[in-house]
Amino acid sequence: MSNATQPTAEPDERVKEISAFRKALIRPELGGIVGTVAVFTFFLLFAADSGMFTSQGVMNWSVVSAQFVIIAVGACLLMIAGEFDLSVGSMIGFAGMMIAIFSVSYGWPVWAAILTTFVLCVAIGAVNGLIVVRTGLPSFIVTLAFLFILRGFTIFLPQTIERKTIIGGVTDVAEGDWLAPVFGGKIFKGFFTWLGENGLIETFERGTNTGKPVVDGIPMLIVWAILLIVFGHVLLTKTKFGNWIFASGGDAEAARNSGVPVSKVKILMFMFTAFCATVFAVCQVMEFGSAGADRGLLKEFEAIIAVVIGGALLTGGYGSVIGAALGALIFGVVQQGLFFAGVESSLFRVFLGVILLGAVILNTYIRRIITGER
Amino acid sequence: MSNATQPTAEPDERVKEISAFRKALIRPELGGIVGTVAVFTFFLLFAADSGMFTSQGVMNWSVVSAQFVIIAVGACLLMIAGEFDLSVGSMIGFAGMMIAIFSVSYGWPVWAAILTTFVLCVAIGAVNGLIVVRTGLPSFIVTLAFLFILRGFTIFLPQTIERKTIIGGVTDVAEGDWLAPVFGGKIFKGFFTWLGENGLIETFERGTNTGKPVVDGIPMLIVWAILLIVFGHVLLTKTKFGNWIFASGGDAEAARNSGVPVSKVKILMFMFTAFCATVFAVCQVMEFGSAGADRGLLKEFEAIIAVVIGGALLTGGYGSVIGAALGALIFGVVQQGLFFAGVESSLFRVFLGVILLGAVILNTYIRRIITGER
Amino acid sequence: ASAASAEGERYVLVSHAPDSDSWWNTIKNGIALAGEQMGVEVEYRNPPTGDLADMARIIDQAAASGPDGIITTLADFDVLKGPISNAVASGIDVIIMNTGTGEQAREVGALMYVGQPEYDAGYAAGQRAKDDGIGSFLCVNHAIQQPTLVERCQGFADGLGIELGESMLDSGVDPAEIKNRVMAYLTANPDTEAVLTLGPVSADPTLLALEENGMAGAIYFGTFDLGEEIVKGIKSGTIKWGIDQQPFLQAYLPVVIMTNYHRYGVLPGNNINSGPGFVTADGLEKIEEFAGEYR
Amino acid sequence: MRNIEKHFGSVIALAGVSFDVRAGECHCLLGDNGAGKSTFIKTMSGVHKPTAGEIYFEGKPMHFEDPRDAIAAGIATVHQHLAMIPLMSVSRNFFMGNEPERKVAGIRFFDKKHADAVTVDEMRKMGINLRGPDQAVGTLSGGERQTVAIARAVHFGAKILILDEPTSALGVRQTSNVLATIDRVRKQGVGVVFISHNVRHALAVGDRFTVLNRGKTLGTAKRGEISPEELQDLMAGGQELAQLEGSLGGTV
Amino acid sequence: MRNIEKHFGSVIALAGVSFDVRAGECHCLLGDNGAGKSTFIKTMSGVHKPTAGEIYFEGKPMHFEDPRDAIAAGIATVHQHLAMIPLMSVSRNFFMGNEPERKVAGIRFFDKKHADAVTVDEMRKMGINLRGPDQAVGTLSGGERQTVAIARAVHFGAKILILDEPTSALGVRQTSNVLATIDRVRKQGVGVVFISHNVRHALAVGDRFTVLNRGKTLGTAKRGEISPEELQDLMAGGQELAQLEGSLGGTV
Ligand SMILES: Nc1ncnc2c1ncn2[C@@H]1O[C@H](COP(=O)(O)OP(=O)(O)OP(=O)(O)O)[C@@H](O)[C@H]1O
Ligand SMILES: Nc1ncnc2c1ncn2[C@@H]1O[C@H](COP(=O)(O)OP(=O)(O)OP(=O)(O)O)[C@@H](O)[C@H]1O
Ligand SMILES: [Mg+2]
Ligand SMILES: [Mg+2]
Repeated sequence: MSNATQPTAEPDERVKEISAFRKALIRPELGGIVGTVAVFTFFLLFAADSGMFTSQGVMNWSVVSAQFVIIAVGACLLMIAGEFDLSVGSMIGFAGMMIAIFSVSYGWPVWAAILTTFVLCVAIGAVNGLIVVRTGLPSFIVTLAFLFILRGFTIFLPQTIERKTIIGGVTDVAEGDWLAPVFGGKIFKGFFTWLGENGLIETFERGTNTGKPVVDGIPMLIVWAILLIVFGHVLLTKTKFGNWIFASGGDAEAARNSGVPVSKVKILMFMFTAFCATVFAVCQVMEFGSAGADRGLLKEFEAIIAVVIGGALLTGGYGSVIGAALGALIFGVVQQGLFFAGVESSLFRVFLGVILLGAVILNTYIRRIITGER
Repeated sequence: MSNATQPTAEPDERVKEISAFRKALIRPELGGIVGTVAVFTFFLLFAADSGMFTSQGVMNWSVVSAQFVIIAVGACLLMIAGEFDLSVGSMIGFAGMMIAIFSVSYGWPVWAAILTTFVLCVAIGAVNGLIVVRTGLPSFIVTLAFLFILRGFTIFLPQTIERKTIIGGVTDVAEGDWLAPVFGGKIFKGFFTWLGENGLIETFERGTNTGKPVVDGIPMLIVWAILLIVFGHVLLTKTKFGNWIFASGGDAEAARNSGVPVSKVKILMFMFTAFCATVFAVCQVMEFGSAGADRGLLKEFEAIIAVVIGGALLTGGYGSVIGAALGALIFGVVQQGLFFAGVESSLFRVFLGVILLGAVILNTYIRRIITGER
Repeated sequence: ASAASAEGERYVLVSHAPDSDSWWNTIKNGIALAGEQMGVEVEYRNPPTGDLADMARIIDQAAASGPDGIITTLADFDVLKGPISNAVASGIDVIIMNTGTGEQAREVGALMYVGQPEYDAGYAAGQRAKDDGIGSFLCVNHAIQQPTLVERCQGFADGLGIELGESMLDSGVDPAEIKNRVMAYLTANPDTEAVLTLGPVSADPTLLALEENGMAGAIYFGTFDLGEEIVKGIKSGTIKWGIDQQPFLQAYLPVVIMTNYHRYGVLPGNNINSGPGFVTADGLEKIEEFAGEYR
Repeated sequence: MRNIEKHFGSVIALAGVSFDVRAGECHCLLGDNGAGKSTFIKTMSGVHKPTAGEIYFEGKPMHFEDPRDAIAAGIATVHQHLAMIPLMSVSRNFFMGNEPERKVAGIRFFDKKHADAVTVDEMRKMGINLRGPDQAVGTLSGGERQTVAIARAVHFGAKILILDEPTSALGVRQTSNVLATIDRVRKQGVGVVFISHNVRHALAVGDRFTVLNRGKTLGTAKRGEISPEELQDLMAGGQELAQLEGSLGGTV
Repeated sequence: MRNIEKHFGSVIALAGVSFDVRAGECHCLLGDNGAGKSTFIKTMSGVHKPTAGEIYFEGKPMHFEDPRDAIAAGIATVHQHLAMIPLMSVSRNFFMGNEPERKVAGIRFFDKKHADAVTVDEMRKMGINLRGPDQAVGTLSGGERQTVAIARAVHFGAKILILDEPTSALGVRQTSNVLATIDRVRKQGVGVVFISHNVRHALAVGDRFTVLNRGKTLGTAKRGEISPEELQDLMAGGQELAQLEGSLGGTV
């Protein structure tokens, strides 16, 4: 405003110029990018000969990271919309259990079990969202309640129906189902066999699989992770709805006054988070063939950690899906890398905590340095 | 201001009068009081003959509630000061383990082990607080990191030192120590013996304790709980520092501008929370004689739940120690009461979640009805 | 509640397991069946997070509710001896099951002990593996905070006569993480000769991991406790042996013994070791049918 | 708008207020603190639903369920507490709730290029040169933010523009700029509702003046029918002010 | 205060400002948005530490580490964004940071009775009848809150009272009340620093006027030495304003 009446504004002499390079750096992803580079450099230096970067090793941490990505994308969008969800882990356990109960105990076709579970879980997500939006309670409390409620049912239901807390045999009933491979299958199998035959990747030297390539395809889990990243990123940055997500998290009142349907946005994001959790659960059940009452424990924290490492603000209104995905990658690589590097495994938690703290402080520091904010 | 220039202000005709009774109800404790009455009525109706209200039964849920109280008081003051601490559970495990390592593995006198542990844990609390205050990061993230770090050490240290994750034998080394009974002892033993001898409470019927009363004293745990309630309540409502706690949580910036040393208040509250967690741990170790890596799991949530049921605002600046203590009492009574009532134990979590949600919605509703806030 | 021959006695079984631990399912089924057959009421209690201090409170609580008997594990002698001896002193009969030793059971005043001493079981397994020529191993521990599981690994290592050291992997309970951690460990330590898992939670994903990295059948694989997948693994030869501690018996027998004791005053003179029994590929049919339910 | 009433629990914020705006005029709404001005315009813009009373727009009765309805009907509001998200870029804020879209392969995308171009252009018209359309609103000064909010309202072809105390935090230069904008907008045929505590600002641009007091209208006056002193007395609710003013020189 | 400079990262908010206040006078600090007024008084009240320059108080150089030091020295500040906690009671807010204490058995307790009595009393002096001292500040109107803040500053025997735009959100009646308070306080021998955008408010109570522009002082004038028009021109930074004012009638 200080130059309001001058048609050509002169640069404000009180502000030192900010270079284009610095400006390019003002992105929520920055911390994630720096972290990813650091982590890979570290492990390339210290664990290069542990098999971490063989095709099998790469697949190993890719799968773990992909898992984190799937829940992190949901948690990221929800966090940007200003809420968060502590019931993700319980939702994973619950969704898996429902699929197993529907398909194994009740003998439904697997596709019907999967679709019903999706509907059910997304509806629970909507209930979460509705309660938060209607009562104005912090989502911490509401979703904490659902953390307990869903976990309780996950233990109680199979106990009453099947008298066990692990329900197996999903692999058998999923045989020949058209929907199951979408979650549990692998793609590009032919390509990898070809690679193996031509000696481009290692093949097994002993055991039952001798001669087959060590990596025989890309698991659908990774495909889902990539799809969700693309979807989330496009939704957030390239669409009207994405603008609304930012607005709802940045200042719900202001957004509402400007005509953004804040409640709808928040509820939809709760539903999307539930959807991601269910994708996670279905992939897991299809891969392992069983559902257990202990699945998904602490996953809510892991999702939040990945998102925060990826540069999002816990308070909402700021963040990026790419950042969250990088956060999940860092998380996965560090976790598996520590095992490759042979670090005492009970120290894993200590490292996790230190890295979380380090990444968040780094993120904040970078953001402040660059934006000049205090 | 609308009556600014009139020496005697007439009542504002736009505000309906609020009765003195209603005004008396505008207290953060209200939800807790209503809840306590409801819970006791419920169990008196449905579990009266299950032994829940025998002297032994009363002692049982009192002790459990006292445990919750000890951590809830710390969490309550911290929450009112505008922060919260997810590392309480891990701190409990860590503190217990340190005492056991110092006293059993290293053979220090027990009093020295206890005091060193207190110093160590309160220092860790201070570090938590310092990081939060200095970096301005949300305490959720910082204390989440410490949740992992402390738990990691609690598993790693005994593993390296003693090659097990549980260290026992503290009772033996604590024999004759002057400080140990302050945490692990019982008081009013004589009184209870007298009660037993006069048939006022049941006595044991066989075994080595025949003739002794089933409840032979008030455990120090309960004494500590009461002391902490009194201390916390007086500190919060009757002192200058209490005013600062409210101010720091209500609006840190405004408080700072008015001369309240906000950073100091917050750090001290983190230290107090750590202190409470350590009291919890020491009582536990002294009572049971061993420390395990699994101690205190999820206790941080239980503390937060008790505080929130007790009417405090998760966002800070509002709440009461009495409320938090009532929240802890409700929590303890419900948890043990469900066992007494013979409810399927896997449903316990479902109840917990539903009660949490119900209590919080009730609290908010009461607060709004009464204050007329929208 | 002395030995009167009235029907409808009430017993409470208290375990130390967090309520997501699937192995305890067999126990629940065992007490349910015994309760049905004997015409007694049996309740199952456990600390939701597996916190042993909470378990002590539950034993106190169970005692206060005045049952005829309590059946409990002795996961940590220090923590549990107080509450158990108090229960005994207030006239409640106690039988120790699953974890603990006969000696500890006697010390707290329990009637008897039914179960499998964990360290001994691990030790026996270790000796067996040593006889099969094993010199190094990986122990996949899915609940490292639980002392009993660490004892199994420790026993196995001592049985082999080697240091436990870094052979014990803190795997967590998530199947994907277990699978990938096992694969990571085996990639980084390719000369590992044996894998030991401590129950279905860690065994199932480990099976998948071995299938995927081609070591299935090639590596020496033993496990504690049975489950559907484990039985299949034993059948297919991927798993050499499973140590069956027969949880069904640990749950069923105490109820039956206690009931008969209360009704007719009869009591076996000795502790009962329900395990370790090694289950191998021979004679798997019944096991196959009931794995995870009664086995 | 007729007989609007609004109660919050035990607080009666509006006790029957009638009010109208015509195209091309600036109608000033004046009143004490807590008189209900903000509440009234929040009712007009769909944020609150009136407890009683009706809203007519272009002759038709309207029911605004939420602010989107009011915006769609052509009522744009710049709220007292700004409707801007500090962490979002200027152009995203500018188009918040009215995002331009572009179809690519049947999917509708946010048309960022268009949004950026329009934003820079509109802001330049208002005399503000942005560092770039991606600059976060949080880095703008209060006056600049106010201008973005007004520019936004004007751009979306509002038929009625409501400004709730737009000048209270602004310096003289910024204020005169806002007043000039109001003038320009009014000349384009938009009806403006201008809320202020400052009699002089109101007199500078207002065509009609309505004074609210304790949730009721004290009446409406046309420009020229009323002197600044009378208006000021009305706003303050009467004589009480006089003696104070005497000692201070009547310059409030 | 001499040559105060303050930089925030790449932003130079104050580029050397000198300023002084005397007991019993009201010194007005005027200036555009973003001129650095708030920053300047935050430096005076110990919220920020100056990047360069010195503060003298009663002839002695002072170093304020935090607001407590400034308050202890007798500098009371009512900040632009109020220093009140909405959820706390009026009396607790009133005494925030200056809690009265009473010794019982050697332990110092917060003297609630005293605090309540003083609060009710002081507020009555200011013309506000509280429902009770326990009423939450959040339920007061903006004007009432402002009054609490001023009453608090005056009560604690401030030697210098700094008011940062106390009138910007207030109605005419509330404004005149605040101005009257300033007048009263000044007559008690307290030095007042009054910040405003409103030339008329400033002229009503000010003894001297300092105009800040882009972090620098444009000079100080005594009451009577300068006309409202000159002052306004100074604040706006020169001629640019004139043409606009013409069309609007010069009444900003
Ligand atoms: N959400 C709400 N809940 C309860 N009371 C409210 C709410 N919003 C406004 N009020 C009350 O309604 C009355 C009118 O408030 P409003 O904000 O409309 O006044 P205003 O005329 O805009 O005042 P100002 O000039 O200070 O902006 C006030 O007494 C206020 O306390
Ligand atoms: N904490 C901060 N970090 C970075 N820049 C700041 C900070 N505080 C103020 N500034 C900048 O310093 C300059 C002066 O701000 P200040 O708030 O002192 O202005 P002011 O004169 O009080 O304006 P107003 O009249 O709008 O209140 C502005 O450009 C502002 O953006
Ligand atoms: Mg208003
Ligand atoms: Mg300012």
